[in-house]
Amino acid sequence: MDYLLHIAILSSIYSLAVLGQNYASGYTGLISINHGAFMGIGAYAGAILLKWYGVPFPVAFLAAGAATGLAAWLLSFPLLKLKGDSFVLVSFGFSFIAFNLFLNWRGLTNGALGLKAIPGPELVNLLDNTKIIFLAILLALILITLWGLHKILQSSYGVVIRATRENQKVTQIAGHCTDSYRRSVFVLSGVITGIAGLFLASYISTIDPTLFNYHLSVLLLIMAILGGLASLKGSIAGATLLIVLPELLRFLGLPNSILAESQQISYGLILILLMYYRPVGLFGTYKI
Amino acid sequence: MKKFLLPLLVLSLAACSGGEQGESDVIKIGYIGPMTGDAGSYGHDTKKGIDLYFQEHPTIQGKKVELIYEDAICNSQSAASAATKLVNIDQVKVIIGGQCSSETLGAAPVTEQHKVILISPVSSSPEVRDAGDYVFRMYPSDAIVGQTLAEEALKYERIAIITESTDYAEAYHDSVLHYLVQAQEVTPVVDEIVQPNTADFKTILQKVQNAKADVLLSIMQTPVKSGILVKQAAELGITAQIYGTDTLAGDDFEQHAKNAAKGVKMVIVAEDDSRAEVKEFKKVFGNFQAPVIFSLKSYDAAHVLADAIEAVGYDSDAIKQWLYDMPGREGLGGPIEFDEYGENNSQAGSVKVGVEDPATGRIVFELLREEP
Amino acid sequence: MQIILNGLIVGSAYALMGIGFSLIYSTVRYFNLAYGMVAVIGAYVAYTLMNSWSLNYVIAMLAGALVAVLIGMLSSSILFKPMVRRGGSSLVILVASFGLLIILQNISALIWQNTTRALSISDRILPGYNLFGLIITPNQLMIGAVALLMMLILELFLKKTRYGMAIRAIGDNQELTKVLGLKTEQIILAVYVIGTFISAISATLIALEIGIRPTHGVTLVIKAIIAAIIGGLGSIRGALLGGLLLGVAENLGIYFLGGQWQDTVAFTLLAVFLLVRPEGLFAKKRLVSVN
Amino acid sequence: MLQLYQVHLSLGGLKILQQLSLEIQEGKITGLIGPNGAGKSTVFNVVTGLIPFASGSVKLRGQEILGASPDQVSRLGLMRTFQDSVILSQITVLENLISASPLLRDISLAQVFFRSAQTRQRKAEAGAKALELLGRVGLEGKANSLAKELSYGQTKLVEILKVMMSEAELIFLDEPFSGLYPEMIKVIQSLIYELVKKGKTIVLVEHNMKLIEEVCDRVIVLDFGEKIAEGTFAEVRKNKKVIEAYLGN
Repeated sequence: MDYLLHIAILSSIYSLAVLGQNYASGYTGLISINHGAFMGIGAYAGAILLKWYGVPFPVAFLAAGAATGLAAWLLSFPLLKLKGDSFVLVSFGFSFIAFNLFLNWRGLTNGALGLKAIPGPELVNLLDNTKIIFLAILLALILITLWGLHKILQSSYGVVIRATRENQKVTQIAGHCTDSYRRSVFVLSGVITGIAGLFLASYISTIDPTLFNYHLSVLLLIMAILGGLASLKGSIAGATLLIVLPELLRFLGLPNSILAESQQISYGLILILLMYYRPVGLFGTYKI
Repeated sequence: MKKFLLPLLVLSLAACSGGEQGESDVIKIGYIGPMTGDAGSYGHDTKKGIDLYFQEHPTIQGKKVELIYEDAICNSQSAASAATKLVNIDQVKVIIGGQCSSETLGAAPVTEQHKVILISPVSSSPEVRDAGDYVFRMYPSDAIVGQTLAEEALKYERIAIITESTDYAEAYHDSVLHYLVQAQEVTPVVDEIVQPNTADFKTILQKVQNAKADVLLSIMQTPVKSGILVKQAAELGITAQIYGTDTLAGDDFEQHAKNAAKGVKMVIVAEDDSRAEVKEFKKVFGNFQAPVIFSLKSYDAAHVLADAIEAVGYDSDAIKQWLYDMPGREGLGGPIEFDEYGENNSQAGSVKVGVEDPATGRIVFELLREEP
Repeated sequence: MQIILNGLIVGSAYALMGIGFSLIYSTVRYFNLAYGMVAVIGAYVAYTLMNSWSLNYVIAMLAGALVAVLIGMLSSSILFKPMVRRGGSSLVILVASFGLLIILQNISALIWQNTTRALSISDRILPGYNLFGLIITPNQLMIGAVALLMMLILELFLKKTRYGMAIRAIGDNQELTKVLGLKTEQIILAVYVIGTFISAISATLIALEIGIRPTHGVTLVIKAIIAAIIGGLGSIRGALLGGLLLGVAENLGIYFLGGQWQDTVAFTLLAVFLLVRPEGLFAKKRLVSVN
Repeated sequence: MLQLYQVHLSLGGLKILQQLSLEIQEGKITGLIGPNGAGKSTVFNVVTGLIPFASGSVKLRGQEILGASPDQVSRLGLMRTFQDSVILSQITVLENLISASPLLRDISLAQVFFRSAQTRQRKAEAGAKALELLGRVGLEGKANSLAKELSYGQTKLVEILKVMMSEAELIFLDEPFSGLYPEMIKVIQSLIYELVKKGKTIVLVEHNMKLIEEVCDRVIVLDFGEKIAEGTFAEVRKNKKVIEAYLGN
């Protein structure tokens, strides 16, 4: 039973992160491979406050969102000047820079040693089995995010950001300052992903920089594309599938030596087949 | 929403059917380690050490031993997943595991919560010390071994240190620096950090050259990094005496360093080659991908665990108490005695030096005979 | 000064990667991230040839490059060309090429394990030569010499031969060349051959210094992209200068800021260029394109 | 309404616009004609801010707009169509239209959540107007299908409807009739007349001389980025330089 809860919690954390990723990449065309870094920033901001300053969880929650939002806001200035391929590549570059910062800013992040024993939300200890409450909080958070994103995307704001996704120049000609829309989308998507990072940190209670290197950013993008760009339930489906799939592989008893490599090769294959046959993914409505 | 519940349901069916084995006929022991990825060679050797023990002693209290291996790719999140699976699905009470310190630290919260013994053969980071009272480890903490390296370095005037920014190397570096600066008020002339993935040391070695250091400590995560460092140092004609740590030896090191490895020293928790059973173990084991000590320690971990279960049965609290009270004993990998933190610090590091083996012309590391 | 020399040597290898990348990009107009991994496989093949058949380094390097060319052409005709024909946008192809990178990386991890394989010119480690105070190691000599040679050959090829001019023409305007009846299919294949050949050579050169690992595929393609973008996408001279600049900047960063900031320096250099001069050093300014 | 004074644009030695000065009177339809490559579309791109590196002065109702960003120019009441009719393909036709409506401008996240009734109401209003326009041209059936499913002619039509949605005062039409068969041209012509009836000013770039004669009050002729003639279609038709420019120099 605990194992199921464990997988459900991991799936919800990644679903939340992929919702953030999809809000930027699927709905606004900002195909960014750096949301893994945002998860890292949220995780470290929250973990440092929780562990060393013993702040209550809600304060760390706000701090994680604020720190990631600020990072997204700062990054948006160089990034939003770019379009298409160069945008993707520079965002990929940022995930390397962020990884280096986590690794080398020893004073703040304790470097490669990582942070240990990060406390979880206080509510969790009401029941002896802490996982149930943890999952409840996460599901509530996902529902709120879904409601919020749905409301935004159905509103005229949603129409404008999808218009900027299609063609920035035409939307500017129609009288919208596309850069300010793209910036606010990028910041909000960063905040959502950062908060998912905080929950990951407080759930597995020990983090180190290798958790947030470029592999995570690539995984989040694959989840968004597999689930379907510009689709909220697609984001959740994509995240859950790519969390449950590797755990299932544990039961198949593949010879361990080729387990991780074959898992990675299947990711690569998924990507190619998707891009070839069904770029919109499972539930997507937008083809990059 | 209902679409993604389906896979979860399927999973639970698979899970429940496997779980309900009674106390009866099998003793299950879990294993968590890096089967693949960069640290794959460590996982391979420690797994083989455990297999070797249970091939020789297949049963405990007359019951068959079942080993369940889980890959954690040297990553705390997968270690947590592996531990959760072992504890909840396979309902193991004992896990040998966490080779990389990040794995042990990732699995510890799960095993602590379910009161499952976690005994790690080779995690050496000082952070593991207070990871939990069900957590034990066979390998002395870097804080102890680091001291031996620092003492060796103090024989020289101008000390240079190059460290790779990984969990093992940085922890080791901190204990060496701590001992040098606090205990001996000696500050190194060069103290540089390098990135984990690239390995071009020439520019940093230039700093070592300019600082005219006469001893260079190479604290790296994998043998290959030290190998490249030694090669480039030789090319730049650096005369400083190079010291490595226990991760220096390994066939990767030899491939890169080749003849430049002559005279390179390293501080390692060494097995005593002279003992007959160690030689016998090496013969049976075959070729080593990682330092020999790693497989010896995992063999010892299996041995200690088997004795504990034999003595007090398959109950984690009883095993925990037995391990704490266990009198000191001599394992293949060296003396074993657990202090109140579950640490086995009864073994200091010893120094080995690279000497040219006349027969093969290859460089082999032997214990420095004359004690300093 | 020694630092700048180190930087120029490594930079020449980055430049080679960047030139190959820029050449391919200027004709096919999409980013192929698997480019770096194909090059590393070339280095692995060279390694295997040297160890199992004890070929000498240069021959093994060339053979390895030929194998890489084969893989490059295969990937282009099996994966990328059909996708272009189906109207896949450059982003779709970028993501698919990332999938190919992951596959090739893990296949080479299965074949050659996840350790770092050593590649060296001689069995013994020879101390470097001392040229008026600057130390240059045998590896550096080999890298610099071969890189220079490759650049000269390429320059001659592009300037003098018919194919060379066609490639430069297609670089400037794809539709124009279709109109002129030049067979673009053949030219794209030729560019893939040249680009991949150069990249495999450069990967085998870099391997002398840092060995071969499956994860180098990603780092090499990133260095190639940075060199190409700084120099101005599609311009060969730009990629050359971009590569050298990248090599020197990285080494200066290592010396003054510390080794751990190497990647950060590389990416900050890229970000600065994209802010100050997005079209790079040599590319031409283009009129606005609406879509 | 719109004055261009000494507007000059050169790119790498190639002179695209040479000291161009011209004036567009309010409430009239002005034709902008000239052989291919005369710089007609470039004038549109410079005025609407898509090309920022031109020199000289461009005044809209006396206010300098050279160098302003496309959305700032658009907010001053200027809207355009594109020569190769760029449509927002992966959103619905209705969304294409309402994205051009001033009612959807400057919506912030705060307004979406805290004044959601007001934003919903403005979106509904824009939606209603869009449906009404689509109804007039018989396209209301396509309202909720993706814009990429429209035919070439329908896309051209939707672009004109977008201009009407924007309630812009000054409208640039870049070859609205090219590649269409007669009935579709009639429909677009009626829409243009409707715009003029509402007092809009229109600048039309078109190659079909019969339409120019029929539709435009005044005509300006460009050749190699220079103004070579101006006046009514009849006057311009007789001008020697114009004939020379068209019939080949």
